[in-house]
Amino acid sequence: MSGQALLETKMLTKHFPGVVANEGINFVLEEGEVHCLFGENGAGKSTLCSCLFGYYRPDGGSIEFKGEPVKFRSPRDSIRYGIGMVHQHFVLVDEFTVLENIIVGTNTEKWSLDLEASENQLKNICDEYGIDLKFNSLVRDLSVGEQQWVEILKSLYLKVEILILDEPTAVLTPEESNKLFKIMHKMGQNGISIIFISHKISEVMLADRVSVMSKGRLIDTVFPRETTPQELTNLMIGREVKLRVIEENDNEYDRSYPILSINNLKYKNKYGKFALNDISLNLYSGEILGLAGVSGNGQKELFESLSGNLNPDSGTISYEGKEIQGRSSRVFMDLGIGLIPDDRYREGLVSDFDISENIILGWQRLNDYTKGFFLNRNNIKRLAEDLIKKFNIMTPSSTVPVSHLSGGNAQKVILARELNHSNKILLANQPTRGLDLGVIEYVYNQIKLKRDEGFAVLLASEELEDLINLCDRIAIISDGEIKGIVEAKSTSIQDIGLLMAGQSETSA
Amino acid sequence: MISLEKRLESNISWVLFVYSLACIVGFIFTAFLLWSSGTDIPKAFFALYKGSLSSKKAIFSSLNYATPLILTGLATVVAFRAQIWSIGQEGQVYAGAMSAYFASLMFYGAPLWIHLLLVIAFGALGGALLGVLSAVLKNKFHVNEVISTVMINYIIIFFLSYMVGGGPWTEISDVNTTVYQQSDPVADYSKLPYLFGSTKLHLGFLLAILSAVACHFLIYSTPFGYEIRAMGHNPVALGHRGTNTHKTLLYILILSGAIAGLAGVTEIFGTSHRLKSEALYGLGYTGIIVGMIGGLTPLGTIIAGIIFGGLASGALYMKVLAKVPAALVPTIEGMFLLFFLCAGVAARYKIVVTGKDV
Amino acid sequence: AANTKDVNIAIILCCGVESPWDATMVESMERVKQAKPHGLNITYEYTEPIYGDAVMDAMTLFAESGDYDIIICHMTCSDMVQRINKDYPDVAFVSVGSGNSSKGGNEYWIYKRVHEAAYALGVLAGHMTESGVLGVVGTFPADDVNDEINAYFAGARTVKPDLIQKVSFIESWYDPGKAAEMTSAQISMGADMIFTLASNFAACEENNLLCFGNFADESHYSPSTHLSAPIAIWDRDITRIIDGWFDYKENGVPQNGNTEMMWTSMKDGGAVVAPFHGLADRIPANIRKIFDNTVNDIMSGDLVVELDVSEPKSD
Amino acid sequence: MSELFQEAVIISILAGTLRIMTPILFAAIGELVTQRAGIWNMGVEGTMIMGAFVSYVVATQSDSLPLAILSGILSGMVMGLIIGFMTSTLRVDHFITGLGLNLLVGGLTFFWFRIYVKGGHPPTFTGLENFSIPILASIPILGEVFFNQKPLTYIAILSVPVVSYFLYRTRWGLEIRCLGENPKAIDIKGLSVALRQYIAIIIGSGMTGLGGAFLMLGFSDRFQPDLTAGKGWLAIVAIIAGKWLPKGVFAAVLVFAFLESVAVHVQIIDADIPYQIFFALPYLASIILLILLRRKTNQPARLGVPYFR
Ligand SMILES: Nc1ncnc2c1ncn2[C@@H]1O[C@H](COP(=O)(O)OP(=O)(O)OP(=O)(O)O)[C@@H](O)[C@H]1O
Ligand SMILES: Nc1ncnc2c1ncn2[C@@H]1O[C@H](COP(=O)(O)OP(=O)(O)OP(=O)(O)O)[C@@H](O)[C@H]1O
Ligand SMILES: [Mg+2]
Ligand SMILES: [Mg+2]
Repeated sequence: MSGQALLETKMLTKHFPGVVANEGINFVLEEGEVHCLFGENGAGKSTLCSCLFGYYRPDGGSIEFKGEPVKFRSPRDSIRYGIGMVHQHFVLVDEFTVLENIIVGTNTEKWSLDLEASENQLKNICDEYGIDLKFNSLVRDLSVGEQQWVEILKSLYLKVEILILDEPTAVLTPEESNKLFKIMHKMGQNGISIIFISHKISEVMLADRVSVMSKGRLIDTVFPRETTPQELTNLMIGREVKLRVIEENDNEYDRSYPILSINNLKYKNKYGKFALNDISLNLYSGEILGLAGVSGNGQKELFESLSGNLNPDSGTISYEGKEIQGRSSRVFMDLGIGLIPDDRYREGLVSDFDISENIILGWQRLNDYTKGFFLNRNNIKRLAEDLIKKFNIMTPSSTVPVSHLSGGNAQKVILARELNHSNKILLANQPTRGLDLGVIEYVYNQIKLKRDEGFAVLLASEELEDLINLCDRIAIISDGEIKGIVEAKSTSIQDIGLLMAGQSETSA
Repeated sequence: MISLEKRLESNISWVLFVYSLACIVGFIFTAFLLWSSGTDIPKAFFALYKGSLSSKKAIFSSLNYATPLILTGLATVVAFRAQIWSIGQEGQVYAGAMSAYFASLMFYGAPLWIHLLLVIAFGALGGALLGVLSAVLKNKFHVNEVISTVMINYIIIFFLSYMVGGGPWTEISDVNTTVYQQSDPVADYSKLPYLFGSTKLHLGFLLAILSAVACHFLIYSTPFGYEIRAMGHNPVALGHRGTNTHKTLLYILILSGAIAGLAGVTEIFGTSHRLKSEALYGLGYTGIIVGMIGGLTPLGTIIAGIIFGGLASGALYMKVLAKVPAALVPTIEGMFLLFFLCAGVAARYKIVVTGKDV
Repeated sequence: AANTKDVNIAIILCCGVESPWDATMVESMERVKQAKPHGLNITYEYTEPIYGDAVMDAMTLFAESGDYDIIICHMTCSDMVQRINKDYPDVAFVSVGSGNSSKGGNEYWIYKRVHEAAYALGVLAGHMTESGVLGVVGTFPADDVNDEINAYFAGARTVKPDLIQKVSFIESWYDPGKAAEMTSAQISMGADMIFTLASNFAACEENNLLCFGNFADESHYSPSTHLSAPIAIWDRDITRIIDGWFDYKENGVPQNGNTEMMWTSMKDGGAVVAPFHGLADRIPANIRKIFDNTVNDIMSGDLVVELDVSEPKSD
Repeated sequence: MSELFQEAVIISILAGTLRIMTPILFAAIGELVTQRAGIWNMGVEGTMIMGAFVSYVVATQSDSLPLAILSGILSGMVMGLIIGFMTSTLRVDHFITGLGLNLLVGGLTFFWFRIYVKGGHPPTFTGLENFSIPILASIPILGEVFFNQKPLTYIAILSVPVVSYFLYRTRWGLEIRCLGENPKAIDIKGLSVALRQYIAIIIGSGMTGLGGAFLMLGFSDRFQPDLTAGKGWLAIVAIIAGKWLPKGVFAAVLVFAFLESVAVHVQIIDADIPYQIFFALPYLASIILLILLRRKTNQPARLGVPYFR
């Protein structure tokens, strides 16, 4: 780390319709450093990176490369300056092979494709960093972790000097994350400077320097060793937040009779892989059952079977003793089972509908909401408005399209709907993914509240620490199998990590 | 490179501006076409006016032409609102006409109003059946609805050709009349009664307006309408939260088909009074354009339909009085659609020219 | 001296002046104009193709303008005529062709049959075919299409009783693509002469066979293959209408249009056979002689070609 | 029925199959390239008609078939430009753009045709000649069927391997396929999505225009409004039935063409079946084909989805 400014922004500003994403940002990346961007959702981290990468064009301010003012009209320019970026959401082609994904759009001279040459070049890179990938397997067959490697290789293949990683660890197992940081270290040695974004405080502390962003502004750049996690977080949120979301809990509940019992559930996905491999679980009223594991290991299929959106090949799901597997989602909902899907915009919301319409999604034919043939606008509006109050959703009115809501507020809309219409069971798949601590805290408290009201809650998350704090029991899922069920009171991240890791070679 | 930026707030006057601009450009192009065909442009436009709204009679005639277009337009609205790209309206019009004709023979002798109701009901039924067909093809066999509906269109047209060209409904031929691709005339009392003492405008027009109003309320203020719109925006979420989207799709296509079928009824029993494909040809395809220009809203469709009806009525005058070559109308319609689509973009987005990529 | 000096005629065309049907009508009209029946100055105009219900609007438009004395419309328009003709008693309304009927009065009905000419050509074909297989590419199986196809085969059968007939309909008044495919299909099944009602000679040329056109002399499309064709002549039919109208105008005799189908026989000049042009020498003299005799017999009335309008089928 | 199995008839059916196949194949393979770039172009029918009409006018004016063919291709490309502008630049819904264009072109060509022939007989031209490949053509049956066709037929068949090489073995092909699956992957490389979509649709529409030109020059001697009679739609069906793979599309087109050719011949054999049934046959068959081929397709993930940054 030479202290030499490599890439620098001066008063950089970027607006989106109705949003100020970046405001007067002065950001400095020094040669050879690993620089972390830290900040709540929508603080503008990704936007800043996209500007540095030339994907977005700043509305104001300037960017300097090695002291020279530069204009990035498109990623082409930044790539020419040796800047590469791994985006928050993968930009891969499922139907392409790893190799095709990496080389597409890289050669702009020749007409023909020289696959061999590219492949050899890649082999060298992989050997150097100890990444191993089958170049001819289709990306859709790769695990999420492996896909992340492909993303990184895309940049390395272009011989980058600066690598921007937007929330690279969000989808990685603990040990994959460790591996990634090792690799980042190695890159540093090879003279590659790195910007990475993370919401995980532990990772933030690993950076050489941290820039804290909030609501579109860069508040401060600090050295981790000169500060503490707590300070950093307060700095970001602008108020006290408990990092430990919930203090030790001592929840007692009756385990004699499961409200939902899952037996030997099996499901083969369309690529012939067992997404659910003989899963058995019992869920009791008044408990929070955690489901620990890296996403993509069967959680989605499990939650879909439990909400009537997927018909398992074999096995049973019994609700209070009667089998309901393979019934329609209608049936499950009418039994009082609520669902918070992991992909909130695709499965949980109709973005173009306003809040009140989303509040009745799935219940539009309920008597309370209809008057004869027609929808009962007044009732719906009234309900929407007091749910907006109850869940303090930040919005001017109940008629704002959900697409205009922030991630966190959108998530609150789902929470409000599901908790309002279900009364027995809540299924929550990655409910806090991509949300900042403020919102996370809120969501967890709501879930805990319902648990205390006697709900049975199934909560899947990648945040082991949160699970331990929140849950009564934790089931570890990996590769479509339940690797073990532990009492939250008497376990540790390490134990769970081991149970996952025990399978991680196959699961990652 | 040109990119688009969404406008958060829609500015009414701007929207009006771009759409009227689209109209003006449309008329300029029309004038150019007329000029290219060597017709006297003022004369042509006057003929258009004369034939479309110069007189009570002209207006009735325009509304008469508008009637089936409003109906097929509505059929389009219902389906497209749910992002179901059914272009089977054409075939459904034929099917509606045929089953209505069947009913008019079957229930011959029933009391007038019952007879008419049955004829109309069967018309809707016929269209609906084709709707069911494409719905089943999509739900059960994943056959893309665009393709299935287009193919069914061709098939049904050949079917009618058989029924009235050699088949059982072929007109009886003797010294007083001869076979030619049409049925016997429909019984007088099967004809849709005329309105307002006109000899053109018939009950079908009321039917169309009523259907439009009904569709309006259906789409915006009923649970089914909610499902239609949700289907259009995000079928996955709709399905995940307790709505059987297969059923929804089926009902939508049934409704759409039924409305299109009505267009067949109004044409045969309101206007041509014989079953013949000549009278039905193109109504479905034009309806798609009408629905689109109507902004996929029922009330907008009424307006678009009436405009197109005026065009059709005026076009005849243009042909006769100004010697404008045939087929000008579809050309104009197609042009206006494209310009309106562009206007729609201009209304919803800011167009920003950014640096160039390669 | 008559005080009715002018007659204005409007012709509403179905398919455009380039189509044989409309073209022959317009040609006849021009001839009648030159002939000046009753010393009338005939002025006429024809429209762009108009079909469906628009035809009624067109008729009304002409009628209410008051400038037209005779309004002729093609295809199925008698329904519409019967809705408006009462309102314009001074005008003569004429429907032409199939799918029509007539209630008389100021409504007339012209029908056209060229089956006699077709019969004569059938005889010619019967003599000239070597394979004994004759093909006909038809449009729609309509009454006035069936009649000529059946007559054509009947003529041929007088020569070759065991003749094999091939018929296909292209389900359109005019679709060159389909017509071409149909023609080559028939040729593949042995047909060595094609009578095409769809005026497409591409396939004939490809296999250099002799073909017959229909309704108008289309030899200019394909001088090398178009041997002849039955041709429609409308002069008589048009004059008949003019007479009726003139009698009403001049002598106040109420118009009395035909309620029954009326068609002008070949004998009375309703149809002729197209000249062979450059291909005349392809026909052996003896066959030519037989053919001419057939035509003469028809013209003299010695030979009566009987009418068969049932839908022809292939065997 | 036995009649159908005479040598001459079989030859005629097969030869007819290749003839009928040619224009649909051009359109289908062209449209395949377009769709691989993510554009659900419904304007195939219209593009074909335009190609046919323009080549007709040029053929009758210049008496030069090569010129006519070329102009057919060009007119197709112009249509491609328009569709590209609407779908790629303005991001208008792909279906509607196509449908609107079909309507417009259907009317426009008819309109121009009326102007062009006003009064007189429609001018004619002498169509494409068959070209019999020397030795091969003399092989019994096969020679007649395969080696005595119009040159464009050979080119159409050739276009299958050529296009599939282009799509799978060249950098442009790779990038175009990428657009259909995930255009952002191109965008973040700083490469223009629009440019590549334009290229794809111009190639595609060019081939479709060529198909239209063949329909005109290969089958008849005069233009006729709406002479494509649904062939453009069949091309689209063929792509779906062929699962977006060049070989599959080729196979599907062959099946339709064969059915149509059979339909044409069956009508002429001694059978008391309403002839309309035979006309409906290919359309019926295409639906049945799609039913049989249900499930797994390689439909590009972002087909028909306008790309916004
Ligand atoms: N394409 C866009 N159009 C409109 N608004 C956008 C767009 N992209 C981002 N925004 C808004 O700009 C703000 C900054 O977004 P950005 O993605 O940079 O936040 P972030 O810090 O990356 O949040 P997260 O931690 O959730 O990724 C947010 O309000 C977001 O809603
Ligand atoms: N894509 C978008 N289009 C238009 N406006 C947007 C968009 N995304 C966000 N906004 C606006 O920007 C505001 C800030 O969004 P942002 O995602 O930054 O909220 P946030 O600070 O991340 O809150 P949360 O932590 O709950 O996500 C939103 O309230 C919304 O009104
Ligand atoms: Mg956010
Ligand atoms: Mg981000």
